[in-house]
Parts: sequence; structure tokens; C-alpha cells
Amino acid sequence: MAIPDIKPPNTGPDVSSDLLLKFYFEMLRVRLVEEGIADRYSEQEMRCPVHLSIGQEAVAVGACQALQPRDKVFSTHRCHAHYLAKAGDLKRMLAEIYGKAAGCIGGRGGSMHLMDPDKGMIASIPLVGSSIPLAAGSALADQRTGSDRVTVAFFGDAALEEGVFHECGNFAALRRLPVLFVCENNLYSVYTHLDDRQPKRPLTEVARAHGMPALAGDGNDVVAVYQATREAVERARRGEGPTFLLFDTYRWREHCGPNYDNDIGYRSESEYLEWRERCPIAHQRRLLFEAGLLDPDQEEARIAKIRAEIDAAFAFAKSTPLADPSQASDHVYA
Amino acid sequence: MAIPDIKPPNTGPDVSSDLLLKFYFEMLRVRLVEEGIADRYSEQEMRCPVHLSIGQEAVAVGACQALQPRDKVFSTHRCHAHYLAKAGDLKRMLAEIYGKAAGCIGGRGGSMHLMDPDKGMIASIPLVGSSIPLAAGSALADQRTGSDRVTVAFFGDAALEEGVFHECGNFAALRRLPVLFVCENNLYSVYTHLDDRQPKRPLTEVARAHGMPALAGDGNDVVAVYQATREAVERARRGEGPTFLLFDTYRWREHCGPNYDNDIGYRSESEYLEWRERCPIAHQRRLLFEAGLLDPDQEEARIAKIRAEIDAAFAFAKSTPLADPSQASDHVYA
Amino acid sequence: MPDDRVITFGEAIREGLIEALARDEAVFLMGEGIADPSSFWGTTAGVVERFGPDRVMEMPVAENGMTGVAIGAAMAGQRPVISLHRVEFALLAIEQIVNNAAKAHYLSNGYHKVPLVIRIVIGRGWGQGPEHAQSLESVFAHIPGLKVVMPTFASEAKGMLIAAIEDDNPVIFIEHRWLYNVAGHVPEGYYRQPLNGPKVAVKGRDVTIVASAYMTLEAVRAAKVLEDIGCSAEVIDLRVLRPLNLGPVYRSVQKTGRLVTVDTGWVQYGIGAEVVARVASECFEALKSPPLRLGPPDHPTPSSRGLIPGFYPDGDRIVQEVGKLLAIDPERLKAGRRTLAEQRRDLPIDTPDPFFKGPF
Amino acid sequence: MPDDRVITFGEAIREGLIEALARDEAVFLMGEGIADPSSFWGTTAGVVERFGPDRVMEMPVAENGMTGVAIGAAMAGQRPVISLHRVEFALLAIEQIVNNAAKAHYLSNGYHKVPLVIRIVIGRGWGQGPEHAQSLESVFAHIPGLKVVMPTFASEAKGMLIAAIEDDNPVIFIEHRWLYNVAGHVPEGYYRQPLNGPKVAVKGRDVTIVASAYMTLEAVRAAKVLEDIGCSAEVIDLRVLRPLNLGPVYRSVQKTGRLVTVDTGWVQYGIGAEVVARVASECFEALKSPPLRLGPPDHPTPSSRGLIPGFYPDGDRIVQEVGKLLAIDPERLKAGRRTLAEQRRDLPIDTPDPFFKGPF
Ligand SMILES: Cc1ncc(C[n+]2csc(CCOP(=O)(O)OP(=O)(O)O)c2C)c(N)n1
Ligand SMILES: Cc1ncc(C[n+]2csc(CCOP(=O)(O)OP(=O)(O)O)c2C)c(N)n1
Ligand SMILES: [Mg+2]
Ligand SMILES: [Mg+2]
Repeated sequence: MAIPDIKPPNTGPDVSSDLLLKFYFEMLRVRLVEEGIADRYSEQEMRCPVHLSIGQEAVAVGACQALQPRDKVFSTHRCHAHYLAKAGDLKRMLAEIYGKAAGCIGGRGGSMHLMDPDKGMIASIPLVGSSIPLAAGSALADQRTGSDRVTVAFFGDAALEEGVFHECGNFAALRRLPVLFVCENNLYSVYTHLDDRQPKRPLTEVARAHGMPALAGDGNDVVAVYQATREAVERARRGEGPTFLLFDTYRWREHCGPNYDNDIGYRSESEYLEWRERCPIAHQRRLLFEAGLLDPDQEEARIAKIRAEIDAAFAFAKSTPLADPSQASDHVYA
Repeated sequence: MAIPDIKPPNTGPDVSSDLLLKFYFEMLRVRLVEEGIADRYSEQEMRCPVHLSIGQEAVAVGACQALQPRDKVFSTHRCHAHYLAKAGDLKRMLAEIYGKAAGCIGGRGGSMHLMDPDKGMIASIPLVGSSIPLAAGSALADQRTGSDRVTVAFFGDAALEEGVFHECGNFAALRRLPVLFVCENNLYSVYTHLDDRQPKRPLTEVARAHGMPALAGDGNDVVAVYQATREAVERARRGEGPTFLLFDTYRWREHCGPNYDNDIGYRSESEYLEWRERCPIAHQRRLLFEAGLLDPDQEEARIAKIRAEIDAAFAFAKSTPLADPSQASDHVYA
Repeated sequence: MPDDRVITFGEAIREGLIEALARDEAVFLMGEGIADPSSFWGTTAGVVERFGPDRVMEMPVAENGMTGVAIGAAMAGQRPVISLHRVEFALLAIEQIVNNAAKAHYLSNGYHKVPLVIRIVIGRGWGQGPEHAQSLESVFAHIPGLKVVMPTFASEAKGMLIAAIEDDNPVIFIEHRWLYNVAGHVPEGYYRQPLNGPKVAVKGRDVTIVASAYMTLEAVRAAKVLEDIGCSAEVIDLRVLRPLNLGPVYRSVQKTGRLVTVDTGWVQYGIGAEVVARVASECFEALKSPPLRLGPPDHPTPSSRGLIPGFYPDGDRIVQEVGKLLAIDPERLKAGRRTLAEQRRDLPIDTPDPFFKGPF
Repeated sequence: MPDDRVITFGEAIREGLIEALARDEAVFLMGEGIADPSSFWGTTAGVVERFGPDRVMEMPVAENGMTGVAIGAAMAGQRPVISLHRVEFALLAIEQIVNNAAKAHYLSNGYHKVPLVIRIVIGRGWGQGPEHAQSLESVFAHIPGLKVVMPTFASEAKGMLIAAIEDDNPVIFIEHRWLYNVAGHVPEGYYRQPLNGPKVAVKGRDVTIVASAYMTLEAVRAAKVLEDIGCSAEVIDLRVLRPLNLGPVYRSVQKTGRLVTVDTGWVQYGIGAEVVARVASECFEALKSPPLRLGPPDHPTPSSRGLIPGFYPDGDRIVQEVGKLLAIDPERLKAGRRTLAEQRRDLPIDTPDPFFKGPF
């Protein structure tokens, strides 16, 4: 029985300084987009539920940077960061959230259904666990056609409780599918702590049930995420099958919506503050400064560029027309 | 993290000779009942699918002997052995299979739905995995009411592939429910071998995913089954939660129906013969003779009694009237 | 018992749960988000504090398993109430509901009982989109062995919930999210509202409108406007989709000769189909014009408020259609529609209409 | 193309699968028991031998996951055909079917396609019992975005299966188990039978009988007997439950003025409800008598052959009901029923009637 054991991702020096910089600015961009959403949400023009990834950016960015553009991603209700990290179009994302015709899917889905399939962001499905078999099916299609693409299923800690995750783990391991099961463990499902939903055991143990290797890493360390994912991607491309990846991280704001909610009683301010200390973006920034890879002027210029892009995208999303009712009945059947 | 490891059941001398004899005759009774069904099936009076447990009797008998009458059992499409081992009424069982009004459920379910709730044989459900949550729910009810009863979910190897098994494993471990997950691994789901359905890894690894202890034992050794189950029952009664029990065994006849089918190509005659060598009943008989616990006359007398009981039950089942259409619409609502 | 107390539908549900928990130790709640600060849209607020986590059990995210566990507990004599935030999540549990919950009593020749309530929320609005805004009640209503209840008014929500919990059968209890803040007179204390079928919400002579849940409110609103312009519509709140007792509907159609149904879910193979089919058989002679079915068009629910106009039937649409059916003078009809338009003014299309705050 | 070749419905399905596999590399089969000696009741016999295990993929017992995998593969350009032995197993996958398969095209604003066929078997007999003999087609027929097909005759089974595989939408392909051994003239080779709605199976003037699958055969049998006793029944085979095109039914009812529906599944909220509701609206003036719906009674399917008599509608029941509807002279009716009784004689009630072997 040769199930590779869980091991710390090899945090070697093999990440170029360009990439280290890229990690930082990609995460920062995701953060700034989501803060932009949070700041404007009370205007009540984004009229759909929003689930922000603020605090969790390292997982989306680290994992997607380990992918090629042709690789594919499936996400959940909390999909903004994955969409952006997979090079999804920002203007079309915000337009979608504003319900506009220019949205990435014409306003049909809103924030919980972001997709940009041409970029490999295939679909986001808001039912917990429901996109996991789609990802396995995507990997099966690639395996059948001899493509070397890899598919990633992002999901939260609660998805481990849904049977469909296990059905797919079993199948993917059996068929050695080129799929990565990336669990973004932020400790909560809505307002319920992991300890109230799952027995105490390392979450990576679920991989054993399906004879699949597991890798775990600090989900607030983008380099660690990148390296673990890259290893899993290489395995998959070599035809060695799926890997379960576990990244612990933390959602800073409320489950759904733009606000902070540490006061409502399901978690403590101190827990939040501890995790906030471990901000993945601040961490990466420190690392860059310490390594002398970033100077303040350069940083400021890049940030200004990002802000300008984001402001332009919001301006676009606000001004472009709403989706039109005459289109509502299109595309029921192909 | 304190997940007890898989260990061989403690095959000590703590099984009384009375019990060893009981094991033998109970298994033999199950075998003779099912052979009686097989012999008569071609008469086409038992007009429902039948899934025989011939070859697998040690699991039902060993496990149920470790239970008290007040404990509860849930089974599957392959439920005859569990029904009998849990003291289900033989006459009402056969009448049910014959579609008679005197059947244990008045002919409503046939062979795949045997139940005798007053004996603790609560329900048999022919959808793979579908009775497992019912068993967990039964255990939850007992936990809530402070009862010390234990519930057993019997299921086949294929049930591990169904998500619902994992959902229940997680929940039972989380809540420390007094439930036993007993997997009767006969290597096949219909005509598909385990290796074509699950990745290679010890099946007991599924327990780890849910932080639950596992015990594995020779499913053709009734004493081993009994001892492993007893250990799990004791844990459950002490409030220590669920156990996953794995018993490897083998179905001798076709998946559904009375015949042998080693000729149709899904498994080899030699595989069958190897397992047949390991007949749980012959094994137990040998053990009894070697230990001087059984003499041939005594055996013959007991067998004659069992045969007489079975013949009488068939006679009853055949002669008692069919269920009547006028009753068909009763009990849709309570 | 002062019945002039006004509380919302959501509060009424909460009271029903509390009354049932207090009355019977066997009653307990299971679900995701019922013992947390969201407290299932407020319907379980404070309940875990009062009854403890063993009576208000927060569950893992595993709808199929959870439902099966509840069925097993119910078969063992408990009276669980499960709550599911959206009907889409209930789809994961439908094998358990259809095969085990609905059939245990029948299959066991009357031995097993499944005193289980499954609260399922349907609804709409605020850009929920295609997978969070379906109304799939007809799927459950098709299955013998289930009871399917869909209350509209606060006092009935409480009484029918208590009756559902007392019932020895599995009851699918459907709550429309846009009703939660609608208020009504609700008696205090423990009381049952029998699960015995439709009720006339507005008396009338010219046309029978059969609706459920939030659509009943739209129909009531339409009936008021129609009244003003000289048309008397009878509105019947369906309330119990299974077992289906259409006696009051037949009596109404015998009188009015005209039938309009308004579904919250899709029209094709929907609730209105059954109502129309039965009325067509039972009131064949009485019908003066073809029965008419209203409901959302036959496509998924888009998220954007830009795509939603025209999707859901509303008072205005009902008034228009009844106008056509009864050949109401177009000028009078316009007046009625103007009243409705004034009530709505610049209200957003994707939040509950404050007109419906009640009390009803 | 010799179309006088007679093969069974099951063989026709098998031919359709083989033709599709041979035509398009993207087509592959997934399921439990499709690459084993049982070969899905023979419908995949020899197929794995010819196309190999990568085109005929035996799957773990995990209907929900398997269906989602097929949807994902279809979105990626493959054309999977999944097979489910009983509609009860499909219930486990209904979240994937309703939320993902049915909505991916709509939700993606036309980008994603889901060229997926889900073969679902319904049926009855030999004591299958309550959880192995349901006919839940109306559940799927309710969902926009799905196509739902239910063939009766062998040649159509093959052609519609090929059309379903070519279709870029998810198609629920419902096969009634008692049809597998019914034979008919089936062309060789690759051909499509468009998924375009009902077809007149028997022409007639006095009453319109709308049925599907095995019930169509019972209706055809009834029509023959009715013919003998001087009543001309038109039998319409519904074939496509969604998208629903009732044009031929309307035309028929315009002519006959009378409608009887015969469902394989429960009547309440069933297929016939939609047919009757539409006809009541579209052919209001033409209807001469109340439409009538037949189907199994409103309770689970018991296993025992002792409990089954009267459960399923059959030719005799249809003849009786049409007799009442048309006030046929009781003596003539008796003669017709006698013919049917002679055909049946001592046949068991729980196996397919050999009368229906065909060719049709
Ligand atoms: C099948 C299903 N059940 C319940 C829900 C309600 N729900 C929405 S988000 C969520 C929390 C999921 O937690 P997790 O998977 O850890 O993701 P996170 O929100 O923490 O990113 C739940 C339970 C759902 N969307 N789908
Ligand atoms: C949900 C579901 N899927 C498929 C089936 C069809 N089926 C009936 S028995 C069986 C084999 C189950 O194998 P296992 O669980 O190992 O039990 P065994 O028959 O070997 O005792 C299958 C797949 C079913 N009954 N239920
Ligand atoms: Mg989480
Ligand atoms: Mg097996």
C-alpha cells in the first residue's frame, strides 16, 4: 500500500523573485477589489449575496499561480478570489455583480456564479460540494482526450461533510484523474465552527479514505500554497492522479456581506485579531521588503495602477446598462 | 489525536462452549433456510428478487450474537441472514417472500424489505447506503432518551462508495452515537469487483476520515466477528461512540437469485472454490468437533429439528393466503 | 387568549417551534444555522438558549445524511423538525424523503411511524439566482405518503406547524421567504390549525383564484383592486398540497364558473396543473371559460433585477388576466392597474413589497 | 435500408448506443452494471468488448457523484450516456440534474453546453416493491432546461436515443422495463428520430387517449377492442414530456371532444395533469365531457402479486372507462372485455404480458 504521507511542502528557494512579487500584487489586487465591493455594497446597487475572501487571498493566488492558463478551476459561492486569480476579467466580474448585461454571464448568476471559461474559470456553484464532481468530470474529459490539463476544485471545510466530496474522491483516486481537491479551511461554515461539525482528526485524513495523497500547508503563506499546489499539479500531469490539498486560513468579514461581525457571538474578537496578525498580504510584503525585492516607490506605483484599474472597472460596472428582461428567456436550451 | 488503531479482535478463550454451539446452529439454520429458498425458487411462487447470503452467514450471526434483544439492526437488499440472526420470525419471513398476508409486512416489501421491529430488526432498505442514516438516527434517538441500546447498520462493500455512508460516519463520530457500521465485504457489487470500484487501500481507512476506530476480522470466522462486534458494542454502551467493523467474506451464489454463476465470467471458479473451502459453517463445525463440544448424534438431532422447523415454515408460507388487494391502499398515512 | 396580538410570520413559526418544544420532550430541531446567530432567518432566535443544544442541534452540512438521521430518529419515536434554507438543498435529500420517509409507514404495514417535519424554504429576491430561488413544491406534492403544507398567514403558520409536529406522518412544511416579515393576528399559546386543505381568503362571485403562500397575498391584493372596479374575485389559499382536498375550490368554481391558478413554481407540471385538471373534471359543466394558469415563465430564475421584471406573477398581472377573462372594460381596468402602480411606485423589484407587511 | 427487420426495444437501444459510439469518439457510456455480464438488462451486451472499458466505463456505486462527473465531462465537450437501473437511484442525483445539468447553459448565458443523456429505467413487476418500481418522470418533466423523452416503440427508441445523444442538452431518457422485450421493425444503421413531441399511434374519431411508454401499448390494445365494438379511439403516444408540444393532442381533441390520459406514474401532480390542464385551456369549446385521468392509485407499489390486482391501469380498465365516457352499450362492452380476458387468461399479473411481444 503506497499512499504517500502528508509532508510539509518543500519550501525551497525555487520561487523566482518575479513570482514572489507577482504573488504579492495579485493578492493585493484581489483584496482591493473585494474591499471596493465592501465599501460600495451599502449603496444597494450590487443586489445579490456576496461572500468575500478577504483574509483568504493566499490560497486562490498561490494555487492559481501554480497552474497554466489552460488549466481549469471550479469554485463555490465564495468565488471572487478564484475568478481573479485565474485571470477572470475584472470588468465583467463587477458588471455581473451589479446585474449588468456586460456581466461575465449577463447578470444571470451574480456574485455566486462567477465564470470566465475562456480563462479556465469554468464554473462557480453555490451549493456546497456541488461543483466537485464537475471538476472531476472535467478531469475525466482531459484524461480521455489525452490532454495534459489539470483541474482544480476549490471548496471550503464544510464540503468535507457532503457525501459528494467522498464519492468524487473515491472516483478520482480509482481513475487517477488529473484533479486537485483544494480545501480552503477557514474554520467556519457560516457561523458554525468546524469542531461542531466534524470529529476531531486532521482533515487530511479524509484523503486516506480514498487512497489519495494529502498535502497541508499554511493557507496564509502564498509561497507554501504555491509550492504544495505545484507539487500536486506535477503529480497530476505525470498521470499519478489526484491530490488533496488542505490550507488553513481565515475569513475576516461576515460569511455573506461586507461587514465585520465578530460582535455577534460565534467567534471571538481575539481569534479574529490573531488571524489578522497573520495577514497573507502583509506577510508577503514583509518577506519582499526583507529580501530587498520591493522598494516603496515601485510599490506605490503598482498599487496606484491597480487602484486605477479597479476604479475604472467599478465605473464601468455602474454605468453599463442593466441586463434587459427581453433576454431573460434566452438560452434555456442549446 | 486519539483514534484507536485497527487491531485484531482479541480472540481469547472468553467465548463459552454454549455460545460456540449456538454460533454453529444459528449459521446452519440461516444456511438451510436460504438453501430452502434456492431449492424452491424455480417453482416461481416466491415472486420477488432474492439476494442470498449463503457463504456469508458468520457476519450476521457473529454480530447479532454480540447484541442484546433490545439492540437494533438495519439491513439492505441482502437481509435474510440479518433478519434470522436477529431472531426475526421465520414463518413470517417466508410468508413475506411468498407475498402472503401473513408476511412480516403483509407482502408489501418482499425479500428486500424484511423487518421484525419487535425483535429489533427495524428495517431493510434495498437502496445501497440508504439505511445507514436510519441506523444513525436510531442511535441518536437512544442517545437522546438515555437508553443504552446499540444500533447496527449492516451494509456491503459498495456502500462505502455512496456519499451517505460518509455523511453518517462524520455525524456519528461527531456525536459519539452508539452505532456500529458493519461492512460485509464480499468483494463484489453485483458483478463488479472492488478493485474496479475503489482505489486500493485498506477499507478500514474510511474510518480514519471520520476519526472513528476500525476493527477488521475474518468474516468467515464467526468467533472473530463476535469478538470484534462485542468490543464495539461495549465501546458504544460506554458512550464512546461508533466503530467501523470490516469483515471480509464471500457470496457463493449469484448476486440476485438462487443459482451459481461462476461460469458467466465476472469471477473465477477457483476464486469461488478457495472461498468455499473457507465455509464459515464447516469451519465452526470443525472447531466444535476438535474441541469435543459436539457429538454426531446430538448434531443430527439438532439439525433434524431445524429442518422440521424450516419445512413447517415453508408449508405455512405456501398455504397461507396471498395478501388481498383490498388491503393495498391501507396505511398510506398514519 | 387575546387574538389581536400582531406578530410576523417568522415570529409565528418561532412561537410554534417553542410551543412544541415546551410541550413534548420528543420534539427537537436539527439543521444548519439553527443554533447560530443567524438563527434560520430569525425563526429559531433564542431557542437554543432556552432549550439547549440537545434540543436545537446544529448539524454538519450533509442534507442527505441529516434527513435520513431524522427519519431514523422519528421511526424510533422522536419528533424531529429539520430546517433547510433552500429547496435546492432539499434536493440532496430527496432519495431519503421519497423512499424512506414517505414509505416507512406503508411498507411496514402500519408499524413504523415517521413523525417528522421538514421545513423547506422557497423564495426569491436580492439576486439569489437560478440555484437559490426555485419553488419545487410540486416535486414533493407528487409523492404519496408525504404531507405537503404551504401556509400563507402568520396565525396559520404557527397552528399548522404545531399540527405538523403533532402529525405522525412526514410533513414537508414549505415557507416562502417573502412571508417572514408579513404580520398578522396570532394567538398566544399552543394551538393547532388542522392540515385540512384550502381556505377562502377573500369571498367573491365572479372568478376563483387559487394561490399559495406569497402568491395568495398577490391574489388578495388583486382582488381588492378588482373589487374597486366592480369585479368580485374569490381567492382561495391552497395551504395543503397533499393530501389534496379541493372541495372548497369546487364549490367556488360552481359559483363563479371561472378559474385562475397562481403558482410560485413553474407552471408546467406544477401545482396549478393538478388544480385545473381536477376542476376540469369535477366542475366541467360549471366552467364558463378556459381555466388559466399563472406562474413564472418556463426558464431558470436569473439573478439580475434587470432580468426579473415580468418573471413573477403579481397583483397587476392577475388583475390584467382576470380583466381579459371577464372582459372588464379597459378603462376601468386601467384605473385598477393605476392603483396598483401607485402602491408600488419606485419600489425595487427584488425585495418584498412593504405593502404586504400586514397585519393580515 | 430494410425496415422489415424485427428486433426488440432493448436490442434497439443497444444498437443506438453502438451506432453513437461508432460515430463519435466523444460519446462514452458510464454506469453501474454496463460492462458486466448483466450488461444493463442486455442493452449494453457486447459493447465493452467492442469499444473497450474507456468507452464503457463501469462506475462505483455513487449516483450523485457519477452524474456530476458526467455533467462536468459534458461541459468539457464529451458526450456521456449514463444509465441508472431504477428511477429511485436517480433520486440521489437529482441535485446535480436540477441545479447543474438543467441550468449550466442558461446560467452561462449560452456558453456551456451539457450534451448528456441520462438513461433512467422505470418499471414494475416480479415483486419489486415500493422502492424499485416508481415512475417519477413528472419530477424531471417539471424542470426547464431538461429534455425528457419516453419512447414506446423499438424503432423510435433507437432513433430517439441517437437524437438524444446528438442533442446539446441534458436529456432524461426514460425506459420502461416491460418494453425491453417488445419487438418492432427497426431500421439498421444510424438514424435520428427527432425529439419533437407526440405521435398518433392509432387513428380514431370518438375519444383521444394520451399515454406513454408501456401504457401506450395498453391503450393500443384497448383501442383495438373498442374498434371491434364500434368505438373509434385515437391513441396518442406522448413520447416527449419536455419540451412539451401538445399540438397533435389538441388536434385530436378538437375532433373527438373527449380526453383520457393514462400515466405510468401517480396521477396526482402527474403527467396527465399537465395534459388535461392544457387541453382544458386550449380545447375548451371542443370538450364534450370531463377529461379523465387514469394511473396507479395514490399509494406506494406493494410487492406481493396478491396486492397488485387493480394497481396498474390496463387495456381492460381503459375499455371500461371509455365505455362509461361514451355510454357504450353494456352488452357490447362486456363482449370487448371478454376478448381481453381471453387474451390474458391465466397470465401472471407480475410479468410482462406476452401479448405485447410485437412486432409493433
Ligand atoms: C448543499 C448546501 N447546503 C447548505 C448551503 C448553505 N451554505 C452556504 S455557504 C455555507 C458554508 C459553507 O462553508 P464552507 O464550505 O466551509 O465555505 P466558506 O463559506 O467557509 O468559504 C453553507 C452551509 C449551501 N449553499 N449548499
Ligand atoms: C443507490 C443504489 N444504487 C444501485 C443499486 C443497485 N444494486 C443493488 S445491490 C447492488 C450491489 C451492492 O453491493 P454491496 O453493497 O457490496 O452489497 P452485496 O450485494 O455485495 O451484498 C447494487 C449496486 C441500488 N440498489 N441502490
Ligand atoms: Mg469554511
Ligand atoms: Mg458486496
